[in-house]
Amino acid sequence: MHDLIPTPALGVATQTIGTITIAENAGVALASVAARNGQTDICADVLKSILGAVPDVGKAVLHDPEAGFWMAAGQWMIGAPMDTHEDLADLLKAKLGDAASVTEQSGGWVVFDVTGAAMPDLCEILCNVPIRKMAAGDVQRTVIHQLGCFVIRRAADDHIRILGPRASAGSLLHALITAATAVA
Amino acid sequence: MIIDHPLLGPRDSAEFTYMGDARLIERPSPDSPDAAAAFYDYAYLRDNPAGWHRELWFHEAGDRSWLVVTRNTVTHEISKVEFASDVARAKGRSK
Amino acid sequence: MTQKNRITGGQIDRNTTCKFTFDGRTYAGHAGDTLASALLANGVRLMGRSFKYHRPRGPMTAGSDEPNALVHLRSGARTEPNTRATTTELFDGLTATSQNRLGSLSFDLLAVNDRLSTFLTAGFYYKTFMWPAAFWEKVYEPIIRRAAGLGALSFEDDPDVYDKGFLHCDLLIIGAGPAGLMAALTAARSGAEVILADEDFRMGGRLNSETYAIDDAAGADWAAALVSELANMPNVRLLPRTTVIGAFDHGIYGALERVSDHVATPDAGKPRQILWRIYTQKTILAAGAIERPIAFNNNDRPGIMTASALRSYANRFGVAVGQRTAIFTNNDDGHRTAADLHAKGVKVIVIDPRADAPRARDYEVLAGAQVVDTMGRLGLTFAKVCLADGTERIIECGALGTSGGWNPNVHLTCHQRGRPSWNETLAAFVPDGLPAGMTVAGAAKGDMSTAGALAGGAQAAHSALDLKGRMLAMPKAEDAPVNITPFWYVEGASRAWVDQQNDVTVKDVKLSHQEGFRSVEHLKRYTTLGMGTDQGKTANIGGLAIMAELAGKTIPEVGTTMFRPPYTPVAIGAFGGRHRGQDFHPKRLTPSHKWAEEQGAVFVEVGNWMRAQWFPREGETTWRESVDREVLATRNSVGVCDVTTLGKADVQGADAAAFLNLIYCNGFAKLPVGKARYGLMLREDGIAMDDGTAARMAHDHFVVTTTTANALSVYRHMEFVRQCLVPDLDVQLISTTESWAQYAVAGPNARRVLEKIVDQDISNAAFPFMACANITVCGGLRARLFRISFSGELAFEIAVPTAYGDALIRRIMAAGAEFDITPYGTEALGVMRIEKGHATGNELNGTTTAANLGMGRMVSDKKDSIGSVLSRREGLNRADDLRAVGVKPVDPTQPVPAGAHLMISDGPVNAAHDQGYVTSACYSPNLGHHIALAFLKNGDDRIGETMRLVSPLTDVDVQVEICSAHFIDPKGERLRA
Amino acid sequence: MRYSGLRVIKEALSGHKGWTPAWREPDPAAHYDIVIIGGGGHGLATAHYLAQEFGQARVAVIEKGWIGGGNVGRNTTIIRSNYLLDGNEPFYEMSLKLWEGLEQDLNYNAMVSQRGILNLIHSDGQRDAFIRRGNAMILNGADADLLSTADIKKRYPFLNTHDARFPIKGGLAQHRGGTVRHDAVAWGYARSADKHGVDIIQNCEVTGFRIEDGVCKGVETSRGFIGAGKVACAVAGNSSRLMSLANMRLPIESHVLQAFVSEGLKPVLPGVITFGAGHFYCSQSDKGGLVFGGDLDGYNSYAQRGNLPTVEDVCEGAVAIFPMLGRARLLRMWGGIMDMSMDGSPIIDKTHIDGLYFNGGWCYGGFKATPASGFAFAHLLAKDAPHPTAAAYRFDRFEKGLMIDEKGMGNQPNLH
Repeated sequence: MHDLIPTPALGVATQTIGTITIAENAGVALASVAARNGQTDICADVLKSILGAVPDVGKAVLHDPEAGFWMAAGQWMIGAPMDTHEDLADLLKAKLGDAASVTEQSGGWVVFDVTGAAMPDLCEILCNVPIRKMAAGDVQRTVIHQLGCFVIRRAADDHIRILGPRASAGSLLHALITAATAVA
Repeated sequence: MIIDHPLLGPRDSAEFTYMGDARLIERPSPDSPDAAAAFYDYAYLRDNPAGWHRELWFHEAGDRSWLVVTRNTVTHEISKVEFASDVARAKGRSK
Repeated sequence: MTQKNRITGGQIDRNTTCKFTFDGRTYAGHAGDTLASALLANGVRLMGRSFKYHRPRGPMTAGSDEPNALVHLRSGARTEPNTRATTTELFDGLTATSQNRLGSLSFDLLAVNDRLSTFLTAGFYYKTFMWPAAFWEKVYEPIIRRAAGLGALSFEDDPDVYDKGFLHCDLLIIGAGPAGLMAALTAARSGAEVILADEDFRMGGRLNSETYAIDDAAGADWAAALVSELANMPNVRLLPRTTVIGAFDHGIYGALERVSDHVATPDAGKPRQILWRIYTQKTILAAGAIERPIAFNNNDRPGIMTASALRSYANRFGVAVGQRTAIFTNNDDGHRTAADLHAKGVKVIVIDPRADAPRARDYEVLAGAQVVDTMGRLGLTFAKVCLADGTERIIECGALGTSGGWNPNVHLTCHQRGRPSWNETLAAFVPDGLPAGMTVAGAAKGDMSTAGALAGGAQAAHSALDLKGRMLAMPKAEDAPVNITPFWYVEGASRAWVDQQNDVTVKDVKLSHQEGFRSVEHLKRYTTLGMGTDQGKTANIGGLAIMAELAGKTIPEVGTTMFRPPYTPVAIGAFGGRHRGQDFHPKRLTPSHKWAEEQGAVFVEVGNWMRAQWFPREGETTWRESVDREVLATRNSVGVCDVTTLGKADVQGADAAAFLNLIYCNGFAKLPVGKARYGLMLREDGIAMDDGTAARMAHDHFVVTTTTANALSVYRHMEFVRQCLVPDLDVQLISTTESWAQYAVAGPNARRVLEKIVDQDISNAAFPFMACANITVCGGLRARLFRISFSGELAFEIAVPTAYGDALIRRIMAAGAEFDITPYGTEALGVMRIEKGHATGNELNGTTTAANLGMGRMVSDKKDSIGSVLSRREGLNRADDLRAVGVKPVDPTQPVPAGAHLMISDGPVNAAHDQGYVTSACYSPNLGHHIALAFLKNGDDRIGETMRLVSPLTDVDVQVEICSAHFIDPKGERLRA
Repeated sequence: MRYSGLRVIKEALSGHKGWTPAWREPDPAAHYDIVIIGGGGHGLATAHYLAQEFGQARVAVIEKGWIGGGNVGRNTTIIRSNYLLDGNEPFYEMSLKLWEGLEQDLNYNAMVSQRGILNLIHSDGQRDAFIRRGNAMILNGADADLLSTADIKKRYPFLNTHDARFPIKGGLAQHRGGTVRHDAVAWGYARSADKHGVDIIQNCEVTGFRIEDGVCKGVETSRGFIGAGKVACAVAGNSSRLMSLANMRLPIESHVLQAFVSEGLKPVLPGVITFGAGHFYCSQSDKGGLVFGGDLDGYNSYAQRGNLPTVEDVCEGAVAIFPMLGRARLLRMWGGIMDMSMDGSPIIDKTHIDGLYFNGGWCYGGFKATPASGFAFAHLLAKDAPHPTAAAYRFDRFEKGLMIDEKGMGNQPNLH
């Protein structure tokens, strides 16, 4: 077992601004799955066995412990708790074999959980998603302060999860806090 | 502008990157005897119509798909949106 | 100072008094006032000076169409020039000052321009100021520039912040007058998502300025009740103080919400304004109509305004602009103003050019009469009237209301180049050629009566949302028909203002016609008609009408009024939003950033990345000292550099190799697993696009790297090829740039350092030059290792999942301590690659071919690859083509700066004899002198030639020797060691 | 009639009765030696130089709308010759020299104002490239000056030199650059051409070319056939539309470029400033409006209007580099149709059809080129040989691989 200690993108404490809470979530392992030519069905079966269902276009399957969402035609992002699934990509590749191309994504993203009554107001000045129309499990890739992000509407009505590029975690958090302050 | 993505529905064109004439799908064969002339035409000459125009947009901030959008260059009205890969296959670009 | 013109009534809150200052004097007004209404209440009519002649001016309107009453609002860094007093919501502590004056407002030295006006006619400046030529910039123009302009910026940074947001709805309603409110109610009750936006701080539109009733309530009260009903509906979003500024493609509207402009300063962290992008299915434009003035001599004095403005000030704000007031109108609506004012105890007289003007019982109506001139230096005192019988009469008045009829507010209908059409009955342009999804209702459409507006609004919502079922019952309201006889200007008038802000008079329009500037576009551009901050909302039509008369054409034949976004001027800060200062673009930090900060690294912007440029050490005084040390330490022992910023992509699938074979001009089909290869990508036009390495981790898996700068565009290009050119190849792409932390470990001791970290055998035999593999480090952490070298030394690039990047750099430093491992930044990286003759962005500048770079033979003719065909064009393969070469100074103390041009050593120095240029240069601490890479005509055959390197821009002129671009280890023995 | 200060005074004192139309409104004749299609800056300049420099009198300019209604009436009025490549720099420098004598040449004050242009530098690579460019300018006889950040701070104290995301690291200045009153350029050339006998025919739209066995004999128009010895097309923005009437496809796409003007303000900016780390450039007109712009919207368009994302992108650049501009108000936005060519450089050349000549592909550099474009096109029409400074602007350069690509963006027009 190796002895290197991972560091979170920011490692900042949860912040509360008005009714809004912004928490960095460093506990998510991620891997993308892209079906090889003509292998979509096999991928679907495997994903179904893992998640209970295959994430549909623009949707997530909020399954436990693994969850996943649609990225593109024949492509999905799978997530799971880091402490139990750090080798998520290998696990998936083992199940999928030559049916899919699997790529580890854990390092690529910073994850923020944003909750609170004013969450929709915050979204309205952050990104072009129809947040008030979105239901639990809806996912939209969008742009926040010029950063390509995924916005996932979680189970609770006032909860979104934002996946953004890890290298810009600081800028993204800054944008979230500024927006929260403006709508608080 | 709003581009009605075949899978994702209406999305702001700001999420896309534009490339131009969808004829760029029809890359000539490098083996044909007139390849030089064909590639010159392919790379440089454009119909550039004032009216309906089939053009390539890349959903950079979306699903990373290339789309063929049929758009009126005078009114900006959009009448059709297709996956470029489907168009390419229809043009016989399967391997 | 008492509010001497304050009268009873109106929708101001008399219990809340707001103190404010104008030009240093303190006044009192009430909540619900505008700056203009409060000043008028205090008897202040003079509020500004005109653009060109510096004529004394007061408000002409009570709204956003105001051309005259422009002031500096607030002070210091928060100064807002050109702010309309007529729309500025009064707040306690407001400060305003007058603008565009030299001296005081009442004694403006530049008013001399008015005396000279006969010389300063339209376009006079095109005809003079030409001699002597040099005088233009030095003498004439500075004077003109100082006199021109209106308000002034503070020359301090804007201290406020702005937000930009997105709203989505089924129906956007623009304007909360009778039509808009009725449309909103209809839509809201149907359950649709509705946004109702109005530029005013009080919704209700004209209803707030009128006296007539709706059902049994006063119009204003009816509106207030309806607004509060809408406010309580969950599917309705009311946006007061919000101006819809533009109608853009496909139902996207821009709207500016003034969140904090009605308070002294915004709360901490709160925006001053928000720019909303509203995405809507359908839109109803209910923006009302704008009353237009009549042109007569000296029709611009303070106290002269549109009749409807007088009505607004009296009915809504409780202000009588003048105790004695004259109304000059060509239509019945003007008489309504007279009646309202009379009812409020103002002494009124009506001048109506129509012989059959309606009579009134309680006040005088002069039918068939016209106002021919006015008097009063800083404000109206008398009006001269020509009666029906031709005799003249002087009328004393402090206010004069003019009504030339009403123009439907078509502004937003023109934003997608719709052209309004002429309506004879209204003698006005009405909407035509609407943006898709937009319908127009109420006065904006030409339904001028209240009843018409109410019904029209409801009907518009009904059809916009395609509602079934019955329409709402309409309340009772006045339904007077429009009765107007077009009357634009008084015969013989010359100094009669058409565009008051830009000082365009009837005389100027006539001159424009006389000199052949007869189309509406020529008229506008030659006279500047309608080019002011009000975009000619009250002026354009008058200019058109006069031109039509002169040209013997109809108004539509001369042209139509065209408007462009924004509807009213918008603070540039609002469009900029938060993208200011450090937040202009997001920052991208490398995995070793925190560690590098601890080392005191100096960082540099590389695109959005922040990269360590060098790592200064105690006692080093110049950057060169640090960089030289980093280079020498790396070449002599070992150095480490964060190269995470290089673009990375996973290319997987059964056809991955075939795909790369198409992408790169050199071959990849036969690259064995476990090997990496340098690859050069061409654009389809045969020019080099990018370079990097592709490492084959498995038969169906490559890791591709790109330059930092081109990561995005190369990925896009690869997706284009994959989806558009070879849609059925089995290949999948995904960017992994940020997923892996990657470090270059370079130098003779690089292997010794990594052997302490990598779990596998990396001896030269087991892991030779250009090897690659999935490995583990530190006892089992998954990692990737590449034996590639940018520095020219024995080097590896090692990658781990980003979360371990910080730990790995610390571990590498610890492992390297015994070899005095040295972190190096982008500068040392640059020096070493120049010493080695590697190309980067300065060489791959979008105009260079593989041949220019000395890689011509890499372009395989045995296979198809992007760009190969067009790379063979004659122009890209000339005998004297540029070739990459090395350059060193003959005198080793001399620099060989980048950007300098190469000349034949004894030849003339000019463009005709230009032989090439230096792309990259540095000081080489290994060679002890400056070196450079250059592109030189026919360079391959000129090695050893002495040339002249000149940079006249920076006063450089040195003798140099052309040499190989590989200054260090040309045979490449070090990197294979 | 000759314009002068004296004349203005004389007319003023006599009630401005004596001013005559700036140009006649003639009906088209049956035949001209040369018919120029397009009453914009380039077409009118071509007519002026044909008549004045090359002694061609039987010339007509036909315009489908009103003269000066195209890009010459909707640009950001900047003039400069800060180009890099041999194919361009001598041409634009000739243009700048012609600007410098324009008023005296035309007896019309177009307010050519050489208050300088400054390109800001934000990185070392950018500095290297600008030094190479500045040297190329000087080697071609133009002026260039490398400014330090301190110099810039002194000239423009309100630029963001304190907390810029991309710090200003210097700038390349051309002090002879500046601005011109754009409408006046069209009017001045028109008035002068008219004085030399050129017929300027407005509201006359070309509906086709009459081409008989490979030779162009004239143009069909909304006002009938007009015969011509030579037909010269100068309709930038609509080049593809027009040339398609001759069955030609061009290496050109039409794109919308938006421009913006602020409310009138007291003097802020003496010259032109270009932000090097975003899409924003700005100058201030004599009327006081800040005239600014940025990048193309990026998609093919003939609509002469753009959309919000580009407006925002430009204004973000504005407040990033000029923090005080936040409180200045944007008054008006508009769009022009740009002939975006495949290498970012123009074409002034004969076509494969005898008697049919073409001038276009100006991208958004057309305004500053107006005098040289007119002069070089007139030279080509009169002498049937390209002007030396425009010799590289050939149709066949793409086929031959002789592109003139200042930006190095290749065959993607919206990136130039």
